[in-house]
Amino acid sequence: EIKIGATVSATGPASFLGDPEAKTLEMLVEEINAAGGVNGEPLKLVLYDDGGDPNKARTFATRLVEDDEVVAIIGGTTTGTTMSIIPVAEDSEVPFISLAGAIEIIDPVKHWVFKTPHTDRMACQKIFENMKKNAITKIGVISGTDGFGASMHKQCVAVAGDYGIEIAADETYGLQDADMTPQLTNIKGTAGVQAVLNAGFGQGPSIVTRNYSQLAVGLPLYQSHGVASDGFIELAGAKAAEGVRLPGTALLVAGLLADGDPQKSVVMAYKTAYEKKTGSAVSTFGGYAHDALRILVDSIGRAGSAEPEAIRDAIESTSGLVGTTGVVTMKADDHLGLDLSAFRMLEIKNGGWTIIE
Amino acid sequence: MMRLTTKQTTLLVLALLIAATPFFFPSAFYFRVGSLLFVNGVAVLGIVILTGFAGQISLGHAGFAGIGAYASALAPVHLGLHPAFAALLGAALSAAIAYGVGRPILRLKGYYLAVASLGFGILVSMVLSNEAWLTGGPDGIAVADLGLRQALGALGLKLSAPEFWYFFCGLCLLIGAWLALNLYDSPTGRALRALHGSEIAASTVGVDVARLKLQAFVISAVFASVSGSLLALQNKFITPDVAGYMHSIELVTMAVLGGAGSVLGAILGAGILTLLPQVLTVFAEYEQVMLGLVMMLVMIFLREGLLPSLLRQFTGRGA
Amino acid sequence: MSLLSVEGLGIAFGGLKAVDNVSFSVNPGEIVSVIGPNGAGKTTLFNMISGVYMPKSGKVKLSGEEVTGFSPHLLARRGMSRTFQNLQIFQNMTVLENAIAGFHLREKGSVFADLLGLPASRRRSRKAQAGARELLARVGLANAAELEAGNLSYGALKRLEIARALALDTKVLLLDEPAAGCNAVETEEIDHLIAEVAASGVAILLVEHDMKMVMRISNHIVVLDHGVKIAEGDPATVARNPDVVAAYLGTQAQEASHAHG
Amino acid sequence: MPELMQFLLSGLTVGAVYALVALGFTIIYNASDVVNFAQGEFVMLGGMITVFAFDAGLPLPLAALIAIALTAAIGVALNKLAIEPARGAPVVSLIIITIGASIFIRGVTQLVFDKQLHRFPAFTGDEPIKILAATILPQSLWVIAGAVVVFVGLWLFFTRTLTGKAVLATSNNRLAAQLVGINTNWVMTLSFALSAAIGALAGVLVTPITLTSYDLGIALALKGFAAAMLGGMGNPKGALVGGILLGLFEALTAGFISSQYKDAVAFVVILAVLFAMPQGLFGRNSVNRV
Amino acid sequence: MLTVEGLRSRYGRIEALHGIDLHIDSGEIVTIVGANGAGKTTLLRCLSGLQPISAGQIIFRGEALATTPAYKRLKRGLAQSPEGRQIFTNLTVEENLRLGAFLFTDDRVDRDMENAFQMFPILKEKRNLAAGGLSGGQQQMLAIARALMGRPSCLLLDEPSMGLAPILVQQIFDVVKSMRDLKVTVLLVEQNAFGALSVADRGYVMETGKITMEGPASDLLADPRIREAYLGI
Ligand SMILES: Nc1ncnc2c1ncn2[C@@H]1O[C@H](COP(=O)(O)OP(=O)(O)OP(=O)(O)O)[C@@H](O)[C@H]1O
Ligand SMILES: Nc1ncnc2c1ncn2[C@@H]1O[C@H](COP(=O)(O)OP(=O)(O)OP(=O)(O)O)[C@@H](O)[C@H]1O
Ligand SMILES: CC(C)C[C@H](N)C(=O)O
Ligand SMILES: [Mg+2]
Ligand SMILES: [Mg+2]
Repeated sequence: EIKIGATVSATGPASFLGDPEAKTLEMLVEEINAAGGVNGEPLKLVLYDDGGDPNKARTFATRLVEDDEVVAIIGGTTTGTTMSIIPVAEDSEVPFISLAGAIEIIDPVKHWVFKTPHTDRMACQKIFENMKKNAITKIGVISGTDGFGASMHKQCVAVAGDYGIEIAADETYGLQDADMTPQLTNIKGTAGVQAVLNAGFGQGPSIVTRNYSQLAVGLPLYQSHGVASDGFIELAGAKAAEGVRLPGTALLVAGLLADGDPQKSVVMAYKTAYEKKTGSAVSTFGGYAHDALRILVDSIGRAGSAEPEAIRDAIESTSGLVGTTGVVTMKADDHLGLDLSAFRMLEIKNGGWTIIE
Repeated sequence: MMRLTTKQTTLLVLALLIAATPFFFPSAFYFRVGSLLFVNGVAVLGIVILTGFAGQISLGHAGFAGIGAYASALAPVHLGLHPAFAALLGAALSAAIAYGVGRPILRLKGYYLAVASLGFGILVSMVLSNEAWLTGGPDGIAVADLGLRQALGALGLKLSAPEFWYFFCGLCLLIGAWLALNLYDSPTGRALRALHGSEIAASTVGVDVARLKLQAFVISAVFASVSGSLLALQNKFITPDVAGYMHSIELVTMAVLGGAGSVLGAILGAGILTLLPQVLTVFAEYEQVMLGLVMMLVMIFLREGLLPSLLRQFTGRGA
Repeated sequence: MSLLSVEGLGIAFGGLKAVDNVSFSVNPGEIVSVIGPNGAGKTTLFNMISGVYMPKSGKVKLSGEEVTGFSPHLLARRGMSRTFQNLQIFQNMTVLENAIAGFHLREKGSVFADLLGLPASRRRSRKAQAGARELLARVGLANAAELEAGNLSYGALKRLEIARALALDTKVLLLDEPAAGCNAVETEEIDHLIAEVAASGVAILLVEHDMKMVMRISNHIVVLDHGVKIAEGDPATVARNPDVVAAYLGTQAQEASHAHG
Repeated sequence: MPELMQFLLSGLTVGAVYALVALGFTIIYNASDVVNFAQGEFVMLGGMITVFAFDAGLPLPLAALIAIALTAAIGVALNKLAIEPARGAPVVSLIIITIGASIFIRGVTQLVFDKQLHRFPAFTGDEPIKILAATILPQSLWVIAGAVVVFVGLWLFFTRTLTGKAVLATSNNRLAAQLVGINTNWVMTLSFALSAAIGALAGVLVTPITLTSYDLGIALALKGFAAAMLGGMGNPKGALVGGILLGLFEALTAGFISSQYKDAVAFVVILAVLFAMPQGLFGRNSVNRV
Repeated sequence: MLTVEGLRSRYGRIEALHGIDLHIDSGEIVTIVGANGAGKTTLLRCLSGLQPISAGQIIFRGEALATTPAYKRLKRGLAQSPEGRQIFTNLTVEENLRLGAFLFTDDRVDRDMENAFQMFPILKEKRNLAAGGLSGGQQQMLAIARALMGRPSCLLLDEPSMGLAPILVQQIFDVVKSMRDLKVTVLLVEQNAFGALSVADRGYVMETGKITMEGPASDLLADPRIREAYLGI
């Protein structure tokens, strides 16, 4: 039996990220065990819910290594929880694959730490690339004050110059705010703004989108990968969401992928299984957990051993592994293993996603 | 007198528990839980003094924990202070801020005080998460190592990190409990409890009510601050959640659950709310349901808080 | 010089002049009673003197020093203490602790000494405790010392308040209906206690509706009605004053007071 | 200044949401001095139950009615099973019970429903209404109207009806209330039912704007609590005015000063108000003679 | 009308009433005198259902009351003006009185209120003010008037004369006397034993939770033990 550990935010403010993550992990472990396990041994998943509290996450991480004696940890739904798990993983020398966005997690590279989602910096780059293509040079930014929003905001500010983009208006909102029209009014009133970028997850972006349409801002609206789920269109309302662009993963547009697309079979398989099992739509976030577990299982298989050190080395040499986010190839100086091409630029048209590249 | 006083008994029980339970720990993880319990206990002792003794409700005490925690994180980096002194600086800063904030808000009573202190706590956590250039923002910031463990190691007392923090925080809790117990039965403690009963009567016997409330507020802020520092130092990483209102409410809940007026009771309360999530994880998605249920049941059946109610059952009178 | 003097004191609530231009003074060792119908303004007068209410007009002087509107704890430091018509007991403390609280000014030291449990702090506490026990014995509550104060009957609480008020180095003592809720015999005990305290040089201001008691122990009586002083003088004079009889005493009570006057 | 108008409309929308939550607090508070920390969960339940009933195919009005009725029933259950058995407990203990209840309700909700965000369509469409170069969504008008109606209802209840007085009497002096023949348990039950129903109604009205999910209650309750304190706890007028003012502070700060610190500014204003008026804007200074 | 048999009651572990037996006939005025802490208030609390009883019986108009909740006892006709007055401080004087008649909605409520105002004119003056602002004696009047608003057939008064000016003490005892004409039974607990025994038909003496003496009021008034212990004569 191989014990792997996970601590995700299945409840609390990031629960709509953590919940599909938890369900995905449980589902996949069941699947893998049904298919004979790894190296002939069954997997045992020890799963904790840290409620989004970094302090709790750290305690559970300690529990996973000290008490449950797992060989690897998946988890850290948010950057905050991830950052507080990292010292535990590093101290006790257990490989750790994070599901959070911020680039700090893997930059600088930490020996025992990996992650699956694109970094927030990559999301900014992807968006700015698209803006550049559309000759947009001056934008307004509105971001959530939560960890994800703040971190992405910081990265976007840092790379905007690379794309010749000026951030002319900069606003924020709280995670649970009910109305963002004042902020959007200010952005709308800023001279020369050609597009608006919203960095955030949760209900905020839906409300931003609705307010955006209410105010008839009329400029292209870019959202982040933090809202990449079908639920977003439903929550924002198809009419308001029309024309919203964002960098997303293949998972979201599984049906639209070209038949030759290497990711097609993987995402379709996951999507079908998840939706059958849980009765709810797949989300990008569950996909992050999917990829993390796949990477881990693949590595344990290649390592032929369940020793943490061996697993870590194997993770670092992951190559060409097809996941929902993209095709992962890790290196000693790249513990993410994805590039911008793994992101797809999506636009909402007629209430559904389309690939615009 | 041959008989131990309540104070001595409480301290003895506490010291024995801290020293003896590690013998029953199946793994190092339990040291971690223990040390968290003690960290929470220290903050809750502050609530005991403020709420249990003086009857003033604060829903913003996590703000002071935040100040202590971030002082420990930032002072070593920006001022070059040793983390230990950074923690002391945090305590001093908390005391100073409590003094400044306490003056206006302690004129308020009951829920009005609660909401004012809540506002203060939210202010602190907002600054911590918005001023990312200094604090690292909502995703937190790394904290330097205290270094005491290594120093002890050099002296021949080798402890693992969880062990070290268990005993170190345990010691801090013991000191905190000693201070709180001293206070309880002292002139100041009596005056605090008196103004809890009737502010007017207290002032007619010469209690400077405003000043005394402020003293209690400052003392309890220092307890919270130290607790925040201990948390930051042992986690080596801290996020603004430490200052969040959920944490404030949690602290008050711990105190009331165990018995806000009783030192040992409140520590017990801290213990329950610290251990419960660990125990309840076995219920997986039922965890929240169980947690809520336990809280309600305790308060329904032990309405004055665990310890005082149990003592009343056994001895026929309160603690 | 009189210990407590009140000059032209007045206050209003809404439109109501609860106390209007009242003056009098109390000397050491003297018992001055304030009587008057319900709502005459006696308690309000006490509240102004003891710093609970800020007077709208007039002055309060303690030993010649003006202390108008000083907060109660400052007055306590100058030797004023009082009891309350509506009991103000520290319900969450024991009877003994309630009495010890009365010694606050004498036992308090630095907070740090208290936090650290320094011997000096404990010594002061012990002294206060001894004093408190003595006082409880004096008001007949020695046996109740360890009880929670909330468990006492009304009359017992009344006496506990008196004990607490006596704890300080009191120079001026304000008693608001100390005998309410006590029967004739208990009232007499309180009588003696008050007389004893006065004899030790304390200036006592007393509000009481028990005319037997008032007539028996007062040196001087001030009569209020609708916030205004309508009469004053020694007990016998006041009791004969027709205005006082009409507004306050009624005929029956007058008889009673004659019987004992 | 078209911005100002937009900020005001935004403030009014958000303020009406807070006001509705704050109004929900008043009844239980008036009956028992307890601030019911599960009030936010009532709001959440109103939204969530409507969502799921609506998704199950029921017409929206019926779904909303069911949600309000069910939530009221849950309020009654909370009183009967948790508050009443703890009769005589200190107010803080009762508050902790309501905190426990809020966690419990959240836990059950995520089990029965899910942890995702939800909404249902606005009652009368999403076509923005133009007011002086600014816009407001029709649903905001529903929320504002709802707040006003609930306010008027509560105000009449507390000033004009004997039952309303009985509620006030119960918190003021429970012992005396029993002596004059008031069934204080029944008053508590009624209060929980009404508070829960008002909370659920709030949830029904605001969900198209704020969205809902199992843990939305905490944030709303917090703001509603702050609003109620600003206005003066227990007074419906205070809840309405406090809520709207809070919303306006936030919107104006976000618009003119800093969106990052809008909550902070709102709290600073509350502190300033309480400094001048320690009982809030309309709170009564309870007279207790000594 | 009211019979109490072997009534015991305790606060936590301490028993305050050790088996009280007493009876009051219809229309009678009965007084209880006793020292501080004798248990008089506790007894009245038991009668009104505010205090649990551990043994014994309370029979009121032929029905056992032991399990009747407090709020229902007024409907049966049992009203109390409690110790410490217990008025609704945050409500106005008029609201206090109106709540005294909580059980009734007929026209008589207004008449009763007028009567109350006639009895205590000061209350009329203050009818729209918060009752908490009243002076001690005024609150006492309000408490008594509120109890009368409940149209009791049996009135329990716990030290009604406390804090009242002498002229009003007379009046209170007159009110008590007038209950006889209204066929209202009265149980009067008083420290003013002289006044109480002067208006009462019968009296009981209570000492530390027990009844130690009983008899016609005039006998008790003349009893030297009583005169010494309670009247101070
Ligand atoms: N805080 C207050 N608010 C409103 N009215 C008040 C207040 N304090 C006193 N009053 C009014 O002032 C008048 C005087 O009250 P006070 O309590 O001084 O009377 P008193 O002489 O002590 O009467 P009693 O003998 O009944 O105790 C009363 O009519 C009372 O209603
Ligand atoms: N809440 C309580 N908790 C515990 N003991 C109590 C409580 N209330 C009263 N007692 C005790 O019960 C006994 C009877 O008290 P009670 O109040 O009935 O006396 P009482 O005859 O009304 O006295 P008083 O004349 O002083 O009002 C006393 O010994 C008292 O200490
Ligand atoms: C959208 C995701 C990349 C968000 C991520 N889990 C975070 O909070 O950091
Ligand atoms: Mg008075
Ligand atoms: Mg009594």
